[in-house]
Amino acid sequence: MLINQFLLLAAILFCIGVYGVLVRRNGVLVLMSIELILNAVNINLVAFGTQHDISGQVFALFVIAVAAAEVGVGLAMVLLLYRTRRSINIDELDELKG
Amino acid sequence: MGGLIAAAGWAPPAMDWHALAPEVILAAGICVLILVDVVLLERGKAFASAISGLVLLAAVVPLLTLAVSDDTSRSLFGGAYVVDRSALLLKALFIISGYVTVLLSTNYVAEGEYWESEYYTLLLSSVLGMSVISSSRDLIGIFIAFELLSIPSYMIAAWRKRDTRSQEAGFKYFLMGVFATSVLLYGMSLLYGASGSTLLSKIGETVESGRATPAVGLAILFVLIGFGFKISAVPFHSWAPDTYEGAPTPVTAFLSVASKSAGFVAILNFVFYCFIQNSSATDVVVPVVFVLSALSMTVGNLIALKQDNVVRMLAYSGIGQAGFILAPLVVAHDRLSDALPSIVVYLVIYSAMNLGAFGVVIAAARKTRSAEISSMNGMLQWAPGLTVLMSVFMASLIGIPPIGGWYAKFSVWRSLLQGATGWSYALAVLIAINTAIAAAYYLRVTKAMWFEEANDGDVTPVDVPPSLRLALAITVVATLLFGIVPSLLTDAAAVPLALGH
Amino acid sequence: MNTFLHDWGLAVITFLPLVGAAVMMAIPRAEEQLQKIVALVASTAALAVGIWILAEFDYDRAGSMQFEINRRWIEIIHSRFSMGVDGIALPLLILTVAIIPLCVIYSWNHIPSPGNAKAFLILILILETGVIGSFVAHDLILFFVFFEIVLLPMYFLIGVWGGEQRQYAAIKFFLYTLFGSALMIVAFLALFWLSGANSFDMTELHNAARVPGALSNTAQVLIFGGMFVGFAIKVPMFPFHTWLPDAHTQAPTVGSVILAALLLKLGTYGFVRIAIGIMPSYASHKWAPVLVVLSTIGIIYGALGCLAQTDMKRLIAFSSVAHMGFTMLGISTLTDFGINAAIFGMVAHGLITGMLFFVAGSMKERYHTLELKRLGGLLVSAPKMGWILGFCSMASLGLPGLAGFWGEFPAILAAYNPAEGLSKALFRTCMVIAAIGTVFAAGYLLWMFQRTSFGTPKDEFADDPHITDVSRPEWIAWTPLLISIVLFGFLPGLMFDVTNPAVKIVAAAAGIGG
Amino acid sequence: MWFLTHPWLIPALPTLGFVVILLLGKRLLGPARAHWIAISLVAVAFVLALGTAGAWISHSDHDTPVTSEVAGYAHVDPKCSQVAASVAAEGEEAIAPVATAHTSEAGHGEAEGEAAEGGESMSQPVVRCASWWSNGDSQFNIGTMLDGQSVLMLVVVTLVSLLVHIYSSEYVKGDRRYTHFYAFLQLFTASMLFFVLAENTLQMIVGWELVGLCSFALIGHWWEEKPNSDAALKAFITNRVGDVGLLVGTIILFFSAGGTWNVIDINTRANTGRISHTALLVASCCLIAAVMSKSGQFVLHTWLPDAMAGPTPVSALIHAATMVVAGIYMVARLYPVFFHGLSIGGSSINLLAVVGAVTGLFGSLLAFVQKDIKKVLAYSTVSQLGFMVTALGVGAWTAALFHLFTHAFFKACLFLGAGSLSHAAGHSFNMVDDMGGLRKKMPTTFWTYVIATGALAGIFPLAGFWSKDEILAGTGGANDGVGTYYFALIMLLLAAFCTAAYMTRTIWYVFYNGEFKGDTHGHGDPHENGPRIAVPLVILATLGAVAGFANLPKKMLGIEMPESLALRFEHLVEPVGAFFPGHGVGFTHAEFNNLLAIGSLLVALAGVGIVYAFYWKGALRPLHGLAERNGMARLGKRILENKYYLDWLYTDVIVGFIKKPLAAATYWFNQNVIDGVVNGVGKTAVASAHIVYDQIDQGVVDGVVNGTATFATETGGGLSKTQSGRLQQYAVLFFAAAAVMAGVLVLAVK
Amino acid sequence: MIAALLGADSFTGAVPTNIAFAIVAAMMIFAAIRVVTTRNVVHAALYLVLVLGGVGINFLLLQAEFVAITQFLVYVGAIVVLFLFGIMLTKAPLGVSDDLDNRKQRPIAAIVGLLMLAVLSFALIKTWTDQKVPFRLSAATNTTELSDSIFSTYLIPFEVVSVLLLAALIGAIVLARKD
Repeated sequence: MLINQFLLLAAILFCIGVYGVLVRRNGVLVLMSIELILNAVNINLVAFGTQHDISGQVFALFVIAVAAAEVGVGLAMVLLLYRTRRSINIDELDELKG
Repeated sequence: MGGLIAAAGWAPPAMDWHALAPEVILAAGICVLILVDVVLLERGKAFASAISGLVLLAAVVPLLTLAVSDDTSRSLFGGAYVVDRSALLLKALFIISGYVTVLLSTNYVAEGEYWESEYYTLLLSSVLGMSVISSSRDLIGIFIAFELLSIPSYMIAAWRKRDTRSQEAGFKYFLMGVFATSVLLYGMSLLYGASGSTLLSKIGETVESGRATPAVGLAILFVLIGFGFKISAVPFHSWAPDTYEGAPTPVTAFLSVASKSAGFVAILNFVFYCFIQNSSATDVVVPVVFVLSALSMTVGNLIALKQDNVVRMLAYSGIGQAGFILAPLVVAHDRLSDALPSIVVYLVIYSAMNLGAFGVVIAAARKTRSAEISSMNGMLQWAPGLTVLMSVFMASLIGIPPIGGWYAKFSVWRSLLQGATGWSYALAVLIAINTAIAAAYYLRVTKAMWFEEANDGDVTPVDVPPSLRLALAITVVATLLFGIVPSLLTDAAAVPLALGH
Repeated sequence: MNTFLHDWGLAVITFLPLVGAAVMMAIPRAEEQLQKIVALVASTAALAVGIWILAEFDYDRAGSMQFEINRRWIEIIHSRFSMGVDGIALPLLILTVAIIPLCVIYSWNHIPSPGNAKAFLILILILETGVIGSFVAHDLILFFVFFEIVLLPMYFLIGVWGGEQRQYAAIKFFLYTLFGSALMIVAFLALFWLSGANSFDMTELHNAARVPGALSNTAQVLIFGGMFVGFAIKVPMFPFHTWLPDAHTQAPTVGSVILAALLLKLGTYGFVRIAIGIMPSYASHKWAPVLVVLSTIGIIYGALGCLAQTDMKRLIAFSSVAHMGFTMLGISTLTDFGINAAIFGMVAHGLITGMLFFVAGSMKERYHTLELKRLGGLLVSAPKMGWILGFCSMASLGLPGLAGFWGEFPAILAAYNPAEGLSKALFRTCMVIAAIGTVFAAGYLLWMFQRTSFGTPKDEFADDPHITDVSRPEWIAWTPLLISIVLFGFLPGLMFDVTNPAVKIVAAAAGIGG
Repeated sequence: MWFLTHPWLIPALPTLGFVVILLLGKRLLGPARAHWIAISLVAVAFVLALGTAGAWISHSDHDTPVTSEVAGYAHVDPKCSQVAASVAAEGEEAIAPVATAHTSEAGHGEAEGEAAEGGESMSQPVVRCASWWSNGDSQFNIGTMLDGQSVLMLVVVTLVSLLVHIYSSEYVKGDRRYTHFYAFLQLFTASMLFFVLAENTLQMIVGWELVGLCSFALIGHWWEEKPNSDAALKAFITNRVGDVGLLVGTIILFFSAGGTWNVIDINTRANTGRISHTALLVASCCLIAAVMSKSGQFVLHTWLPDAMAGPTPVSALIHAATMVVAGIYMVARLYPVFFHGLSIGGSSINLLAVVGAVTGLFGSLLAFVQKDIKKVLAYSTVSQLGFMVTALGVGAWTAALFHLFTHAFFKACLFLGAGSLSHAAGHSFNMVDDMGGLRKKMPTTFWTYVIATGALAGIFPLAGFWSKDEILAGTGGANDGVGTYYFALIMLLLAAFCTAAYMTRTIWYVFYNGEFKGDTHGHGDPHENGPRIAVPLVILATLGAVAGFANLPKKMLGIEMPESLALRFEHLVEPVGAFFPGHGVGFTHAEFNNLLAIGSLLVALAGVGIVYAFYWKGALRPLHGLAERNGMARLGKRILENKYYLDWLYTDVIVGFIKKPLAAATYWFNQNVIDGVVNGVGKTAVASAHIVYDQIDQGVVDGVVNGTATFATETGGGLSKTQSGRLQQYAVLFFAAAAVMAGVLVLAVK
Repeated sequence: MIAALLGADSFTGAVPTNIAFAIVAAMMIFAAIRVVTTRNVVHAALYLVLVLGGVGINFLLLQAEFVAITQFLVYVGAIVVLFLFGIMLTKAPLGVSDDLDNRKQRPIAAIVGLLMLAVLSFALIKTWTDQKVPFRLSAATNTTELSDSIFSTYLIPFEVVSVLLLAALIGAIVLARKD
């Protein structure tokens, strides 16, 4: 197995995630796209970990933890938005500009 | 238990509790805050700000003892966590910024019916993250600390829960932050992949041994972008004005100062402990930093010209200032001994003056309930003290001697000119031009305060609570002192010179 | 006490006004009388120290720095808190400490609208510190710091207490000057490294810049250029002068006086002390033709500008452009003769134009306008003031026997024979043009005098009870200036003898192989 | 000797007066008592001046003639003069002429021989000075230089000034600024004396400018009326134009003479060829510009008639003793500069002579068409100054100063007389409409006026005759002179003719011309003024009559004059020595020429006669009947008719032409072209000032600055539109920037 | 353990694992694309499960068992549930909705995504051209090593992450609760 096949897979996921965050207007879907990106990173880390020491996997674990925290915070914010606006379309957030 | 440990080959890491004392105190403080909240419930709210203030002050104590101890450079966990004097200086910066933020928040949060003790908990957490990041010399440590300082700040930006603007501010900050985190992480993963280590120094060595591959270039770029977001460097700045404007003003102050400094610290860690050692990484760092710096100062200052809201203007000004602070990195490779201190000095002075400016905005808003520049009209009549203070801070931001900002700008300039490369000269010229542009909008504020008549002739004085007074006193003293006797600061900031580079 | 003052006198004189300002800050705004007294005491104390320095100054060693202070300041950039006063700085220092108390006295009943004596006087005192500091600083960074301190108080003085266009004028003043300082500090830094002096001390830089090979010719010219822009804006030289008429016109009277008498001198002082005093002769020689051409243009241009004015104050303001042109003409010759003349010119211009602004301000207060069209017959309404105005106009146009002449004529004289290596043809052409400039000077000043003072008052002011003659604070503030104008007119040696030894050193620095 | 070393007291006294009067002011002095201080101080100064003159005479008439060149510097303080210092050190060597092209005509040795042969005694100017200030390595002194020239002026200035002071105490009595007037009169006198005594050129500049200032203050004395202040401004500014020349000229001299201001130094060095000819030429041309403005020479003279706006005593002072003669004095002072710079010797044309001659003629033509008596006198002054300048230009140094001397008296007399007339006749100076028939009413004024007119016209034996004749002789057109300036001679003769004519015309209008036409504003008939006005008139008229005897020729109409009377003026005033052009460089004195003297006298008489015939013809008409009755009278009538014929010829053809087209054209030229040019220059200056200010300053220079600011703000505004507030656009920016930067980087790093 | 299932013991040729990878990768890419393109929110969540599971399988392929298990537990078990809660609580349209995308953004997003992909792939291919993934031949897991590392070298991050989670928890509660 080439390491590159994992890396490229990760890159593809990363870019799909980027596409996702750019087109999705629903807050939850944006968060999902972010998960794609973060998972791409994790694939990278673990793949590199096979070549080097264990710290790649450690890193991946930390990323998973942080990702969980971020999703939690993100969803909390989405809920907060929903409470006042009854909508979670992020392109409706345009009160602040200029 | 011991056997198990032995069998697993695990040895307890040598702990230097003295070195970790500031963080331990902060963490303990967080626990105390939570406990107080849980035990005392509503009655605890009253103590929250006092406790967090005390915790932060307490955390300064070990900083001082560490500073005077013989062992000025303590390395823990195999070099993953280093407490040296530059780290101490930065920790002090963060903790004191945190303290000033607490002072700024006290009345604001108490009078605004916010979730108080949780607010301070998050604030302290963020400060803890900053404190950790200034010592971390390891990808994972930096990443986690970075997240710790970011995530609570996303939330306190949205702390004015029912205000749609605050929500918007928080959410924008959060999402852009997460994007940045993802890019940062991707870059870190490549860095790890290319070097096989998460320790910055090892990465530096390994990258040096081989030639810079495209992946390494990409990694460096992505790391810089990740932190560039935090320091609101153009083109990764777009969150900053919106968030600053929408977030509760003390939080904005905190973001624009502490959080931004943390971003810089992360960049400094990378650049100085990792990239700087080899010239091929420098080849990547210099153009990227140049572009970020040039764009930031120009775009930030130009847009600031058009702003009518002080906070938003300060946001753009912060973007511009970020450009200034970044600039010495283009000469970091050759002129380490000038570039690093000049950035640190700038950060410290910038923090003092910017916090002070926000302090005045908060104080004035107590009367005007607004942050529009026009709301400050005729402030000389109704708040002469605040007017003078604000003028001092604005003058400092412009860079007029002998108020702190001049020395900051001067030291940056000095290192740029000393670097004597095309990049550095170009930036020096840009800084000169931008200083003049920047002066125009800072002057608008002073103009409103000094030259205009008070709106509706209302000259009732503004009531400034003691905590706010203390915050303003600290910042103005620091701003003036660092300008008049910069050696106070330079002596501390110059220490990295001794680190053997 | 004496020893203390010998060691610290310059620091004391520099920071005394600041102490006064600090005291005033602590006094409530309502205690207006007390504020004024404190301001007066502080500035007079500075004057007293100034007089002490004048008395203790060793005139036999006027060429070297005296009352030196040299303490640690910003170690990391090799900048020290170093001060000293020599024959060049002494007259300007005394001018400064003398003008400010007079301004305070003048302000006694003249706090311009919108009032607030406290802030007004505090700003003036801060200004004084800045100006004094710039004149005595012997370290480039220290100089720069003081040079910049001046900026903000002046900005506020113009912006708060100024005329209708005050905001525009204030900001213009500020931005122009800031831009200049930016280039100036770049030049300082470049000089610092390229010369390898490893110090910002003026003497050391002077020596280091002269080590053969230390500074390439290009570097010299560029560094001088940076300083040039910085100082030329402050002077102001054509074409960097446009901030000046606005600032002057809009500034309150005292502001204009300080601006004309003191602030502009920072620029010319900088040229003498730093640009020419430190830089090697190659740079000075390369730039001298530029200086001479621009200053000559400034002389004519300023005069033409004056003729086109309809506002008295603006006219006086433009005349500063012309007068500073003469000063710069003297400096550009790079001869001891010319530079002496320039320093004399600085002081004389300070006294005379300061006085003109005082009178203009007092007139404005009485007439509420300075439109030349509406004025007239000042000699009828307020004869004493009218004659003072006439006297000052005469002094300003360079009448021999009054101080203005000794700044102007020797400068023209010096231009006939510039330092070795400079184009005689160019300088002589400029000399003739500058001499023609004196005609214009007579033209616009007398024209102004005629329009304001001769004839009979216009109907609207014919029986205006507000138009009173010189009041007591005005007398107190003006008399010393008037006396000095005559005194220096008759005894120019009083100043030339002091400046000469120091100027010789500067001129030697600018000379070929100096 | 005390007088010679302490002449500084003379200007010091009026200066003191100025300060005292100004300090005491109207309140302490009372409204009309300033004149006591002023008059007594000037009187003392006059006495001192007389003392000085006496001392100088005895100093010059020392028993043993000093012939050594070195001796000329004996009384020059070496402190003041570099030349004197080196003479003291090196002797003759220091002042030996450098043989250069322009002195080739008369060689060095020849000059020596001649000087020794002639046994002429050297002048010994007394120079004293004190160090004033120094700058760089240049020393600036202030001091006094006493020689014949300055002694002469001391006397003239103090005398005229004294008389004017006395006269004014009556004339300006009750003026609202009486005190003021006297203060400035004092300063005026002091400045002129300071100028006259100047030991160096810098001091001369100072005095020169101060004189200008005082004239400004005095011309504009009644500044309530705009024409007066306009005139004051015009005077000052026109003078300033000339001052440019003065400044530049003295500066050139300072440097080319080796860094000295001292007059003796400059003169000696110019005279001995140590200053290059070019430098001298340029310097003298510059200085001529100064003379033109100060001494009202053609083209820059226009301020002078306007200056009549001042009180009449001031006009007298300006025109007779101070101010305008400063230019003449300056040229005379620095004569070697002009002599060598313009190559006056042996030449037939030069700038100075041309300027003078043109002015002489044009000025006198202009005087014809004036109605205002003071303007007539003003143009007359212009014309007479032209005589003096011409004299200097043709090398007749002594003649110029002599004319200055005599002119001072009769011109002062005329002005004061005009003032006296106007004082009595309702304060008008319009002689055509507001005067007439005053001969009987004001006899003293009449007689003094007539005498002064005669002197001015050059009628034998009044003062003007002698001095004018000397000038005419000096042109060398009719006999041996320094050069041969035919054109100057012709122009001056014409001018002399006109002078006589217009002065006579004045007399007609003022004193004859039927009955008094003016209005005394209720002061009754015009009557003679009091003694304070009359006495000065008489004194001046007397002097105007006799002053000419000061320089009687050696030989006239075959009569030898006694040595003690002949050429006293020349002997006492003209310097001899290395600091003055001598025979060696072709400087000679024209001898008295009988033919020329008679010729010029005839010219003057012709002028008088023609005008007489022209104006008085109306008075002749009543005699018609007489002529019918009396054969003699009939003969006379026929002669008169013949005269009439001539009259017609002169009136319609010559005078008519002169009076109408030519003079009018000249006046038109004067008012429109020259004044037009002057005004035009002013207007152009103002117009260009507006262009410079409005367009360039406010437009371009300011525009660039403001434009940049606007541009920056607008750019900021444009950029801030990118901050749309839309999160996803931010995200696009974020990732796109990242991608693009990454792309560039990856491609660059390879 | 799972590596053993895949025959890692006798693993010399990469063919089986490669096949597995190919299948999983294809599925992941498809699922990922669906996550960002589907018009049904719930479907998106379910596709996300597929991607996350695929990532877990990839971890297994890379012999990182502990990480893989954590991946399954945390992501599939917790985070996806969180997402579903989020969908429910925000009353997102459960059926097909055209309102999920910002259509105007699509072209630029596609361009950015593809550009990014091109750059990344270029860099990756240039750098790790044909490096192979080394395989441990023993069946022993590296979990011990992992824990050792976490509790020694990465002790501070570990502690910090706990504070982070605590802070996130507190903050999320405050923000999300009604008041």
